[in-house]
Amino acid sequence: MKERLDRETIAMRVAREFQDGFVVNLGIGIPTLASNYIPEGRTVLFQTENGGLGFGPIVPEEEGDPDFVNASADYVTPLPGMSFFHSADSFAMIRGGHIDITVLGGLQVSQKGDLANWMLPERGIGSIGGAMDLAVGAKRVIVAMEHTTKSGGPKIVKECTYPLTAKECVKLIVTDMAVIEVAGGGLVLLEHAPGFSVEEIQAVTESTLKISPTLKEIEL
Amino acid sequence: MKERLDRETIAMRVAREFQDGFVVNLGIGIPTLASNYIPEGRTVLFQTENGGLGFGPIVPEEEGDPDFVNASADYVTPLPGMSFFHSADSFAMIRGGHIDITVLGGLQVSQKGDLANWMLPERGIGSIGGAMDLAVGAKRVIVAMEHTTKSGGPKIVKECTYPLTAKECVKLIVTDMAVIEVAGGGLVLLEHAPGFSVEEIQAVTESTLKISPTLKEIEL
Amino acid sequence: MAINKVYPSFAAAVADVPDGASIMIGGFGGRGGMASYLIAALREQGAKDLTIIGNTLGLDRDYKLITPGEITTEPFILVENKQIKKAIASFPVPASPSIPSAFKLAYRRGEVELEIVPQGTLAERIRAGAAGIGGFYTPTGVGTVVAEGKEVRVINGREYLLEMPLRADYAFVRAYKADTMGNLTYIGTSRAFNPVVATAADVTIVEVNEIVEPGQIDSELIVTPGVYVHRIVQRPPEGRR
Amino acid sequence: MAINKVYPSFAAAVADVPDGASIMIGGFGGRGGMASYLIAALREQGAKDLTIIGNTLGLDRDYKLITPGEITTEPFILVENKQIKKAIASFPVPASPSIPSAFKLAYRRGEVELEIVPQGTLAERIRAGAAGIGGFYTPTGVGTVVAEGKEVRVINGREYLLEMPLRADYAFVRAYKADTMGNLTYIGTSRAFNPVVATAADVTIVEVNEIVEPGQIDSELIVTPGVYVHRIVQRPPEGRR
Repeated sequence: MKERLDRETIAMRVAREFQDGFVVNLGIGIPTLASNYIPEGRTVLFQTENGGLGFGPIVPEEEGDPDFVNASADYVTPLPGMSFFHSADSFAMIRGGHIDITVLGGLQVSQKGDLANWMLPERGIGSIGGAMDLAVGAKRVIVAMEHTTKSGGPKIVKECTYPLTAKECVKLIVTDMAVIEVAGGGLVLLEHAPGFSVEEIQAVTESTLKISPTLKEIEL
Repeated sequence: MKERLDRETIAMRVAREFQDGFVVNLGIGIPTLASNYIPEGRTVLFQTENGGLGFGPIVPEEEGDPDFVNASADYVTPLPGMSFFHSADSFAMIRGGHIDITVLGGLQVSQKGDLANWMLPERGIGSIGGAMDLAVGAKRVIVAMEHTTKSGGPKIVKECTYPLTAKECVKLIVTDMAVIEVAGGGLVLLEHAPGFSVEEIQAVTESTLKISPTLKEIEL
Repeated sequence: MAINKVYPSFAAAVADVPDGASIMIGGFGGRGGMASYLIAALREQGAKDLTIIGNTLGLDRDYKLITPGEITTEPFILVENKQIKKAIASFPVPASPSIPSAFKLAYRRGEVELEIVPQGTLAERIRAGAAGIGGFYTPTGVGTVVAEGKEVRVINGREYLLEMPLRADYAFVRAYKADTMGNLTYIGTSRAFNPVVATAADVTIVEVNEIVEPGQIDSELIVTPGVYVHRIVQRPPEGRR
Repeated sequence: MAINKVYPSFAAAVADVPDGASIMIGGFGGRGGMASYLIAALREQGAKDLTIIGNTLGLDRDYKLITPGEITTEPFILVENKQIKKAIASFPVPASPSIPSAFKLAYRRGEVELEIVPQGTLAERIRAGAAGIGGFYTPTGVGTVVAEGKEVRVINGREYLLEMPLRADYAFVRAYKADTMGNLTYIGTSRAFNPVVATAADVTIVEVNEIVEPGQIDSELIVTPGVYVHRIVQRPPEGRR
């Protein structure tokens, strides 16, 4: 069987990176879904840049309380030990290096780990939100995205052509086809989706992929 | 009768400057005493740089609670509507211009309103505390002090010779002999203590005093 | 005199906003925490050529009708009413291109200016404005469009941008409870920019669910000390979130 | 695994402090809010060549004997024990020259270095260290000894000094209540520098009156989120203030 991973499955793979006790901030889109797949036995504290730490799973739309939301405007579950703070304190936490992992969406990632995720130039206007601060402040930046654009073009590129979010910030890319590490100024293919060959992945990746000696199928 | 004002009387005169609704921060020494003499009918909010706003009169030593103190380590009375904040927020309030009046002690004040109040050079070490931030941040700086040093020398001088707290910050000087305004780059004698002549005050003041056309005896 | 900052109506609280004023808005956008009634009152009041400083000009509820009792009223209603000259914002328009946005349309028509600012830099610039800080160096935005025209400084081997403080003539704040002296509490994630903008304006106007007497709020719960607050208006018991 | 940051003793909590470490101390000095037991434990532990960052090295209780159960134990006990190499402080010595001060004596003997910092600048430098800010401009200290060697910059016609962030290896924090995840509340004016230094150290150690389970502190009362706290020790029911 050969099928691109769906958004939930990408989120599941991302969530495997969350270590016990980690503080994690999730961007809009696929990243947010990762809060539903914390590996068993691990405690993960989710931080949201609108000013919350330690909330639980996303609440269905009809049951939500508008005073308990994440930065994607999803309703979230209050948990014991949850705390709140204002935006200046929230970004002090983010810029100050207290976030272990941030998972962001991506429009383009370069082979050096440059990230572009806030503006398609043809739209003429975009929203930065907390992405630039998270990309610069978090200890580890993971990008979760589809491997290619809607028209099939590469999103993992030699140089980003869209407006940057931050330079040399991305450490891991999780897509619907592959898991790729940014290391030593280049990209290393660590895992492939079931049924996809190295050649098939390389064909839709503008940058040249090094192949990990331990290359394997994505495990969830 | 001709007698220098005592510390309590200086503090009383200072307190007359507090307008209704003012936020006031009081330094160590005579200034702190002013919290006991708020003019009738006025509400004054006392701010203390260790992180409190809206506290009441000083509490006798034996009745105090160490969690309710001002920056001089006097016990204070908690009042309804009192709030607390940490040092960074406290000085954001101070530097940001939210203090209407600060009353500070003084070692020397120059005719331009320069203030030296934190270090006698011969001691080789001193404590700045919040004085530099208050002198720079408060809307109006009042100095309350004895008019002369213990040996009778002038404290109101042409140029400060002691290490400065801040330049050109003092607007009003209240001493045990006089009330003096700093205006137009010089000093204006507004009020004199009972029995003291202009000449007597000038004799212990290094800077030349202009005399206010409305010069009067200090009223309390 | 006892301090009492309570205003009788939203209209009275925003009546003196002049044309050309700068207004900070503390709501994050999308859900709770937006000073909805103050924004609606400002639309009625009609002041023009405003500069809005805040996270957003309107997020994914942008397209809904303004139905009191149902939805958040975000600053896009001022955009629609052609009251905005300029926005200083972090998330000016919805993330999804498929969601209509009054600001996006006005921007494309050239009717509004936009200074886009990373969210953390926006919060820090407002805090700096409140705190008497003349400017600060942040690593956020280095090597991006945000760096254009700004001083870059290397400190301990890392590049930083010099960012300048922001203040405003007015701040519109949504809080949960106020006492008559202006001490404020908030609920949950609805704090967002609210306590930050509350400290950085010449006139801070707050809408709250409940107004109580001083002493009826535990002092340890107060997030915004009353010294920062100038006008308080009580929200109707139900209404816009 | 559930997060639990509780340590069994003050000795265990400070056991790994190495010679040469930098330690921030959150207490204002003179009265409550000082992490007295942690300071006393560090004296027992004996680490040398320490840099202490905090408001004071000891105020007017400096001259009293260290009698558990009676008084605040301030950092001067580390000075007396010759553990301090340098202090970065705002109010290092008592205001009155008639009050003895261990730090003043050590300073005059040339045994300790002192970097004196205005209190607001100290708080802001620590906040900057916690917040990833590379430096900031403050009007405080312009034209004084504090300005020596620092960049002066004119911004909108006013002079400012460039001040740099401060961080430390350890922070000693006095709080009122903690949950096992490290969320903290404080009482009254005992906050002072405590919530500020709590955010700016690699290892933040807290002494509290009471330790409870997560959820037993109202989330709206939490001043220091647990993410900043690494070790928590319960104080004995009575003792040093």
